[in-house]
Amino acid sequence: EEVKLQLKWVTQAQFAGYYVAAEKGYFTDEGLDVTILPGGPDIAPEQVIAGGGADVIVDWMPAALAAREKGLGLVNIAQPFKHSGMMLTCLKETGITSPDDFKGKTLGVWFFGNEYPFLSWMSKLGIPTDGSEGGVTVLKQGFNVDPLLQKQAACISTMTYNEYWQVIDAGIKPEDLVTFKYEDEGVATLEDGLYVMQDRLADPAFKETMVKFVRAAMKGWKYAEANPDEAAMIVLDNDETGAQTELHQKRMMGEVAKLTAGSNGALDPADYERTVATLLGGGSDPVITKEPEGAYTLEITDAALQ
Amino acid sequence: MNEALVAILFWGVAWGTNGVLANRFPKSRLVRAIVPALFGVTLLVLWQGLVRGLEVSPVILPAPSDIATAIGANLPLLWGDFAQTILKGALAGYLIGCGAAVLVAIAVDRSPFLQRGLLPVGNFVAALPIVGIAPILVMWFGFDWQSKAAVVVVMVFFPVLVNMVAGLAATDALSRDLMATWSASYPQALLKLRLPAALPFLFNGLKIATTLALIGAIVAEFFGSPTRGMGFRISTAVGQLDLPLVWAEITVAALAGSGFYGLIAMIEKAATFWHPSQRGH
Amino acid sequence: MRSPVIDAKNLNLVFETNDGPVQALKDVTLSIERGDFVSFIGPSGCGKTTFLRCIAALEQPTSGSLTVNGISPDEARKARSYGYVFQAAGLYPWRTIAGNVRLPLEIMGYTQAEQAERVRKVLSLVDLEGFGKKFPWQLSGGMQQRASIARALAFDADILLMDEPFGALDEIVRDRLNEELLRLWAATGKTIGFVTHSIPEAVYLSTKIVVMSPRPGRITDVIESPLPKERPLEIRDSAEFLAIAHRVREGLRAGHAYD
Amino acid sequence: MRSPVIDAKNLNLVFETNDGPVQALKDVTLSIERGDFVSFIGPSGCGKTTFLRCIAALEQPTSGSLTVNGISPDEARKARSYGYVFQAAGLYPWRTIAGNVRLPLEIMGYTQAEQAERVRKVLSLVDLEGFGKKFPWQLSGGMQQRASIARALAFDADILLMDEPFGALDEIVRDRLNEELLRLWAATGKTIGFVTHSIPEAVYLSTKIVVMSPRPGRITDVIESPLPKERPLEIRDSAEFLAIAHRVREGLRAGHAYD
Amino acid sequence: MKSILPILSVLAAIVVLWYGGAVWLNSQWTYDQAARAGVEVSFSEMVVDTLRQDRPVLPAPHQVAVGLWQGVAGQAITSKRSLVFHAWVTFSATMAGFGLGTFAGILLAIGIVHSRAMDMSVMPWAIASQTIPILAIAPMVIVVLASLGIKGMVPKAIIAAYLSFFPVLVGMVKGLRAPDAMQLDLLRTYSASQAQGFWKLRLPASMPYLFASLKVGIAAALVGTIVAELPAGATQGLGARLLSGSYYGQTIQIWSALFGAAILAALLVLAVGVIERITLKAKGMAR
Ligand SMILES: Nc1ncnc2c1ncn2[C@@H]1O[C@H](COP(=O)(O)OP(=O)(O)OP(=O)(O)O)[C@@H](O)[C@H]1O
Ligand SMILES: Nc1ncnc2c1ncn2[C@@H]1O[C@H](COP(=O)(O)OP(=O)(O)OP(=O)(O)O)[C@@H](O)[C@H]1O
Ligand SMILES: Cc1ncc(C[n+]2csc(CCO)c2C)c(N)n1
Ligand SMILES: [Mg+2]
Ligand SMILES: [Mg+2]
Repeated sequence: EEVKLQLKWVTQAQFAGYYVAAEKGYFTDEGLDVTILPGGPDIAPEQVIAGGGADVIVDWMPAALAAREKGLGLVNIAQPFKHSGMMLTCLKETGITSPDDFKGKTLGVWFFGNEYPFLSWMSKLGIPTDGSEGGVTVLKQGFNVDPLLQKQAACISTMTYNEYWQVIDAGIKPEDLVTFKYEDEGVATLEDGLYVMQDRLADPAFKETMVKFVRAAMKGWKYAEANPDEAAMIVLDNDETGAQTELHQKRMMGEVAKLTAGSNGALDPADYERTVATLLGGGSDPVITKEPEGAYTLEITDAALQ
Repeated sequence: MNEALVAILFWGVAWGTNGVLANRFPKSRLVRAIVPALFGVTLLVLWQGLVRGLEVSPVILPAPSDIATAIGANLPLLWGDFAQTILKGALAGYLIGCGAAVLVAIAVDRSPFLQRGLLPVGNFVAALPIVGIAPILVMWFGFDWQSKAAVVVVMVFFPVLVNMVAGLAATDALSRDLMATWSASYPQALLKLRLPAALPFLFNGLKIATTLALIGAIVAEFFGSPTRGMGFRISTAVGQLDLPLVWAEITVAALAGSGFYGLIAMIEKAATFWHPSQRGH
Repeated sequence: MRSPVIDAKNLNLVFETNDGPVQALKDVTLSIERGDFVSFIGPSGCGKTTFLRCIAALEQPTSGSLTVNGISPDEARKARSYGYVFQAAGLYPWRTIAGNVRLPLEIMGYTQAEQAERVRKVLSLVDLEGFGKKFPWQLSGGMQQRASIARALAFDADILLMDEPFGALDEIVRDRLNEELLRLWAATGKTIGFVTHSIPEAVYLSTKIVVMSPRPGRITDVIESPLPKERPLEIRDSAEFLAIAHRVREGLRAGHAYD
Repeated sequence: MRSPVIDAKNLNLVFETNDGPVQALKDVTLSIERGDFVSFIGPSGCGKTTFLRCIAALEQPTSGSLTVNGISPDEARKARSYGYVFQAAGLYPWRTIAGNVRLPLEIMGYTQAEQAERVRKVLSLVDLEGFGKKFPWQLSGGMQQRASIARALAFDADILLMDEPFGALDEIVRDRLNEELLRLWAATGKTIGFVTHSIPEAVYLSTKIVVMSPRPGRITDVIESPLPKERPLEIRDSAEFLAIAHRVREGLRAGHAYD
Repeated sequence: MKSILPILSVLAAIVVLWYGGAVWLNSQWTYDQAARAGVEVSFSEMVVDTLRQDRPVLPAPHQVAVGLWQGVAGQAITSKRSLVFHAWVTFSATMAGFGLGTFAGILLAIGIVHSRAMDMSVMPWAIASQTIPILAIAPMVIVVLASLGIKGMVPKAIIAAYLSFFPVLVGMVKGLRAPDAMQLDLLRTYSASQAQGFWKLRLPASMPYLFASLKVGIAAALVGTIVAELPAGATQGLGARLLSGSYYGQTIQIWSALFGAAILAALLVLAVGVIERITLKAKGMAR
């Protein structure tokens, strides 16, 4: 049975579980032939799966729910990431110590579907993002951390496992930085879940395949958590650009392990409710306008983890 | 399926009509406007028919009618993006880039040393892909329109330079001999012979540069921008699966580009009326 | 003693082409005095154009010496000594006929008023009064050629070089322009180098007729005309005239002897 | 009774230009019989080229009727009735001289062997034997013009239209080509339309001389030549010849009367 | 050969300016770092530091040269870290796209020159097509094609073709219309067929235009391929190299890939130039 998995981003330790499952033969043990498709800044996994280019995708829940409201029936079948790794990283020298200091500053934000948690947070804080008085100036942040290093922005979006370390590697010491984790601010949303098209779940055979897939993938994740260095090397072997470095991937694996640690793969409905509440609470510009229905199913993980 | 068949039928009929119109009344202004319009309508009908007929998902490719609706619903947004990307980024970059290219071309033409040295190196630099240059220029010139203008400058500079240098060299031997017998000074020969003779080439470059300017300004926004602009909107809207809005922006870009191109072509027509290619065969 | 205006000694010019060198001029020695009217006549390809181009510093001889007014052709060019009518009209397509004729005047810094006056005068001289505002491609071949003659006459060059200027004109206009040219020459004392294929024209106009022959291009005869400076058209029926014409024709025929 | 090959009735042609219409041909009525040799002579800009172009279906008359061999010029063109020598040589720069002459033969589907044979023959006819392998820009103006004549003679067109073909040639070559042309004409019975500015040439060659005058372009005189078909060069000194030449000259002069 | 000295001088000037720019642009970081560490740097220390940063704003020429050298010679050319490997991937897609684009461009140009209906209707839309920011829709094109089962090199080649057909089309239309009125009239008097007119007049007359636009076209095809490589899952090719360098702010890697791409482009254009010279010489059009 062939399964195509579309990642949300390029090959890196963020997706170690899937690469480990492939490398260690967990997929083949289940009788699956899995192709892992790396993503990139211009790849919308939702679009790929809508076009039939993938059977299952890795996506962030805000983006998946927004797509669902647009009529694309995405359903969460598993949630390997328990925690959110997103944060805002600021230079201490800008004088920012708490979210109250954001006003009048320039903040770097990822768009392309990654902006939803930020917008929710700002509306919760009551800070306008449209450039009006007493608000923040939002920059569409590019691929890297340069805006911070070059002081074009006071804060930029970073992941605990990736961009933050690039700032550190660039030579800025942790004590020169101030970070705001979305989780600590109470606006965390679920990241890196597995999503499939709702209509295909009606097919028992497909369901069965997904059960096998999730079971093998979670086995991969747990192995990666336990053997972070080996997992990082597997990721490195699968990076076709040849651009990733060992140091960075090993460290990333260590951080990612912290985020996957609390999850056996099953989505915790409480986490889901919190995410939905955050997204709905988005003041004047909510990310989603109404409570989604049927946006997740526990059937797959229930079957996979029994 | 039905819609697709109707669309294909329409295509056949329109093609025939165009053939008849173009050959019967080749000189009529009306026909000159109708024929391309009919062709465009055909493309749209075909698109609409195929998308609807084959039930293509709107997150993959929206139908023209959806795009039209999106345009109608987002006029102020589209205008703001247009002003940011085209009026500020593309236009400023176009003017600076083309102006600089013409001046450098004259310097290059004046000095054979520069011509031999700068042109090959220039060709090499021109071959640097924009996707590589854009992030660097965004890094240098900041997030706002200035960096977009810088990308446009880099993109339009060499096509215009190369064309202008070719144009300055394009005078025929007889024309140059005439200037020599009058012992015209360099500025005189430049003003009265080489510049006019270079105009057809220059306009070639200027026309190519119009489309490049648009692409450059839009693409540069992918690599960092304030929260407005056509490139910003396109990439954000793709992320939000708002494909009709994406295509609305693309429509605006295509309209602006064609208009820009048409404007330059009109100026060309007025300025190089004497050239055989403008006098028609 | 008058010093020669144009003085060529053992001039050679070889074009390098992809299938071997072509000797366009071989051992050309000729001296032209101030105020001379020299015609060049010879089969096509014998180097007439090439020689005129050497005089005007548009071509560099391979060997030999050439001076104009005692200085090099290039210095003479810089001193704006030449008016040149090329074998093809060579009008600038972006300028009207009047604009084309005005061009050398603009370059040489004549005043606006004088420019207008001179343009008017020379256009009427070549019978193109109403055509000043037309563009070159709207004129017939002969009219274009006349415009280019007007352009060379518009300013006061010492030396007028004309490469088959009247080739595309009918006999009547040609006769008229021949007379005009003689009048102009008498009035200004210009030195004129003139390429033509018409034997009567050469004899009628010139004080000196240079007969050339091809492969390689060289001078086979130089005839000093005994005709008076004052020349009515009827002179063409005189015995003297016919004698010179005969000599030219014989020289030409000899040049064709190779076949 | 012979039917006319070319029959023009009340032909008018008006060019629309940016500063108003130009009447290039006005009420031109002319009929040319099979085997005629017709010369057109007239001041530059009188419409000679334009009329030839109408005959060859290269220009569309504004009004009037024109038939060639009883059919429309365009049909005659499709039947490959024309050999045309243009006022400028118009050689294709990417073909050698031989390649240029071969072009019409290729198009009309002659065999390789016949192509080679004909190219050789016509090149020698115009005195360009050694030059087959050169490219046009390596030849002088006159040589290019001869190559273009060779090109028109290479195939067997019914009607030969020649626009100042010998304008850039010297008298000797011109005389020779005149004789050759008469011989060719006698041998093939072609109908020839010939534009020239030379009165002797027109009289020497033609069975019919058409004198035109400009602004607007119209026919002012049509002279049927009483000269015999057999014409040695010496005929040019005969009284008959001189009488015709005189009449042509008067016609031309009248055309210039406006100034 | 005469060109060597001028090119070298221009290069030297660029390198000097470049070093100056590197010092100027990178100094901010050096001073910032010193300030954070609470130390003073002298001017000479600053200059030295700016030329050997890990993430310079503008890498110094020698850093790029080293990066290029390691990318080309530092690995087996089959290695994923070898620039030669990535350049080869890009090159093959470029050639496929260039072939496709040139073919389409010439075909359309022939149609436009010979059919009035096509002339009137196609040209305006061909122009409009180029104002669509292909980079913006390339990801969607890839997705659409992938959903049709078209993958690998073909989508890249299609995007490359899309960018390269236009210059070829414009140049060929101009070239096929380059013959002057007299040259065309001549063929009319022979009553030559359209095909004969094409082969014997229009095509040879268009050669210089064709080659000029082929040079633009092949460079455009390369840009198209690189653009297409960005969203193609960022795996192989110079475009992927560029982008992955971008994610991690590795300026030296970006610049090496950039120069790799430019060198590839220069070689491609050079190759077209050589073919041009050979062809024109055979046609007697090179003087
Ligand atoms: N640029 C050139 N390259 C090679 N050969 C040339 C060039 N220009 C002229 N020639 C050759 O030099 C010779 C003399 O040419 P030139 O143009 O001076 O002849 P001409 O006497 O003016 O002839 P015509 O009366 O036909 O104009 C010819 O054989 C010609 O082929
Ligand atoms: N394409 C054109 N557009 C406008 N006017 C034209 C055009 N072609 C010719 N004419 C005009 O038509 C008239 C006749 O031109 P034509 O070329 O037939 O003269 P011609 O008798 O051949 O003169 P020549 O002896 O100088 O070659 C001229 O007044 C000319 O200005
Ligand atoms: C254009 C752009 N979008 C997002 C990111 C940030 N990013 C890096 S990894 C990751 C997690 C994906 O699951 C995200 C959001 C970026 N750097 N550039
Ligand atoms: Mg000559
Ligand atoms: Mg004419």
